Amino acid sequence: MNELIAVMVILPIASALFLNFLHEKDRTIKILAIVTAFVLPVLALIAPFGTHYFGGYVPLAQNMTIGQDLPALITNTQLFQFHPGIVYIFNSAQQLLIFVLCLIAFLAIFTSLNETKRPSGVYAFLMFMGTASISAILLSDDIFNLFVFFEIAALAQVGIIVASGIKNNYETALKYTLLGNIAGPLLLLGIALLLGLTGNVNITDIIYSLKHGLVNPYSPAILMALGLITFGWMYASGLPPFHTIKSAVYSKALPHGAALLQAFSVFSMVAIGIILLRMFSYIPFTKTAIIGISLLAMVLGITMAIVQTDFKRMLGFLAVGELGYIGIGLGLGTAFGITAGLFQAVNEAIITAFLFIGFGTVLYKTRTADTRKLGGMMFVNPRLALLVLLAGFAMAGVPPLNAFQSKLMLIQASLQSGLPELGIIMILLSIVTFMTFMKAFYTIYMRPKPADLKILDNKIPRSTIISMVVFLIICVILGLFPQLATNSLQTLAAGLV
Amino acid sequence: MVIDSQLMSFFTAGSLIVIGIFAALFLDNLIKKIIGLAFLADGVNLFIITMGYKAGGIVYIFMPNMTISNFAQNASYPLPFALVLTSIVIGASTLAVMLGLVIVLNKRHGSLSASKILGDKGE
Amino acid sequence: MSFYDVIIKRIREIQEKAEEEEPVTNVTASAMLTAELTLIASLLIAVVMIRLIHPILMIIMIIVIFIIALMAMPIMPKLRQEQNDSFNNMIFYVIMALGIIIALFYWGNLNV
Amino acid sequence: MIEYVLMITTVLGAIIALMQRDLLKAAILTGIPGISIAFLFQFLLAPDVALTQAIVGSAIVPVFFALAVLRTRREEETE
Repeated sequence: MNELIAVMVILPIASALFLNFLHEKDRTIKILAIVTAFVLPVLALIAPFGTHYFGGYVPLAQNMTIGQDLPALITNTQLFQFHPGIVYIFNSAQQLLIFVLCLIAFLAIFTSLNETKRPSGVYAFLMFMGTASISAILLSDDIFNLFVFFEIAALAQVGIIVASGIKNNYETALKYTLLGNIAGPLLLLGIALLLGLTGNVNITDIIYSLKHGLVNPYSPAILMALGLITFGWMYASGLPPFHTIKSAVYSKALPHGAALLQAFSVFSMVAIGIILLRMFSYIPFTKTAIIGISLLAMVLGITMAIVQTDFKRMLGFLAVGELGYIGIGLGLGTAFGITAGLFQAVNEAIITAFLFIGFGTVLYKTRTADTRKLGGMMFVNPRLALLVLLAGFAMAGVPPLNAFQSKLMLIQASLQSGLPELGIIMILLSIVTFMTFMKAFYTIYMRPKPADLKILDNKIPRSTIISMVVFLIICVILGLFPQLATNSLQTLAAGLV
Repeated sequence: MVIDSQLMSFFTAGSLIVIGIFAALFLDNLIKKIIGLAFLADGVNLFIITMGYKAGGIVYIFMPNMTISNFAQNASYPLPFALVLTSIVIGASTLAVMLGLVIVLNKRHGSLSASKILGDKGE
Repeated sequence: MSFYDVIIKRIREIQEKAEEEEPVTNVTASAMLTAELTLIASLLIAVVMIRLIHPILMIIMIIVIFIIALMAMPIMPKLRQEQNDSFNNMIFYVIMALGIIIALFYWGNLNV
Repeated sequence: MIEYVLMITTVLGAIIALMQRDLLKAAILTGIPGISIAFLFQFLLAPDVALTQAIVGSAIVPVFFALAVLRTRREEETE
């Protein structure tokens, strides 16, 4: 019994509802939102590891008061071991992932409260709701609970796009919801097939049934379920063919919103990817499919990023492209490879949030995202330019920063698994990523300022700069001491092989 | 193969899913697309309910005059039904969101055609 | 006519067909060129992984894909046009992907 | 026997609703598959789900669609 695990999901939902309740009381909302957002990552750090059974429904085998008088019909079968209620599992890997997610949420909320003029309204509500649902997806050991929070997360993301007020955001929001309403029911159909075959929605129990021959592990319905869950996974994380809509979604949100949205995609990709590996790693085709989809995501995302003229769209495509690295780590299927993929996920979430907020300052100063109309921003604020440049270095994998460590691990893992081609493609695409970033950086910051570019006189809020510095510090710390992250990820990765 | 009502119910669910995907893919009107998606969700719900059905069984409500073993052998499987209740509510709420977006977009563009509103100009 | 000129010409042709008002600048052309080369290079390297199935199949596939890539050059402008923001395009590819995934998982596993 | 009739009404109702040119009619006709599915749930031994589906599928969803149609436009556009 561990109540703090449930609090990690309940607290953001409760604070989201409460903030909505306090409409128009700007000062109170500001303080309350920052305090709750600050508590969330701390909570992830202090909560003890363990399992939380919702409503106290432990398996019958552990429940001595009910368990002892039951007939042999139940005690001699697996019913005695199965989990009757929703179960949340919290271990070192979940701790790190939720800590990073909540930290990004905290910095995004912190930035947004100072950049938007009116803190009251639905924006903070949606951010908290999204954070809660992604935390639940990471924690949940119950596949239907995962589906429910998958839908809530999709609605929260739509809300964040609608609340941004950028031109054409409603169109993108409608496209995203329509596609989500195809992917969501089909994911549910996949879950239903698993439920129909094994009679269970608890992932541990489904794995037990598959591994111990209670059901035929190669039955067509299982393969169909695997395909459908993979499809839902592609929607949640924005892998092809959803890469166009996902990058449009990032570009139609405000910079802090986009930072949080890409963290949502990264972590739901990790969570559902881990579940796919846990359940179906005995089917060899699963890993091949994950590697194939990831390769497609990398190549399409990064090549599309180069040819964009809108820098937010470019960042969106880069974020999709970087997802491919995580997928390759997961798809290699070795403990080292999965650790590398999860580490890359942590790094990517941080770096892309850093980049979105960093380039967001350009938007804040000039109100345009078109690289053809921008230039000369270096002289407006050289220190900010330096921070953005460092973020770009981090993304490309320049040594003292964190992505270097994870990309190096990924390349080593691909060599160890006997697939050096993947390593070569990863190096190639890293170089192209860096080139893409430098192209944008050059046109925005270093090129002489176009005559018709108006730079607004509003000062960049201090909270934005603080957030960027915090991101930079994390990048450096993880770059110098990668063991901090990999040690906590290793147990999970070793359990998946 | 014996054609029983459970199998036919699976086919009904399958055809609703196919009709839904067809509507979302080929009909141009946004309201019709959303109607199609509602049918898709209905089809999946029907599929799940059909899975819990037991031919010749009884409703999964424990009445005072039943014995436990009789109930355990004859009752339909209640877990899918609990899931569908949640899924129906989720479907209705996402439907409301989509229709709200459609109303706003119609006010802006004066049209309901997907190729006109959701065309290629989002950059 | 050098390779660079060919690329510029094709980009201009495709843009005229799409009625885009963007001028073809040096930056756009070099970006297209990089994307093109990246795409073909990573495609060819990825195809090398077929060696795990059969080495001769790999050689044949590499040759075939190389020839197709040379014939279809430049691929990137067309690919960019395919991946636009039109909803009809998106949903078409989504349903296609669904079909491919289900077919691959279903038959790929039963028969291998 | 009656369940087969319900299955046929479900599928036919769905097709007919999508074939209407008048969007208000289409919106109201979505209630037919909704209510048929609710009765079908009753036959499939799920009375509580049937109750929910009867309210959501035959009343709330068609009303949502009808409200959306009334706030937008009634006729489907022809090119």
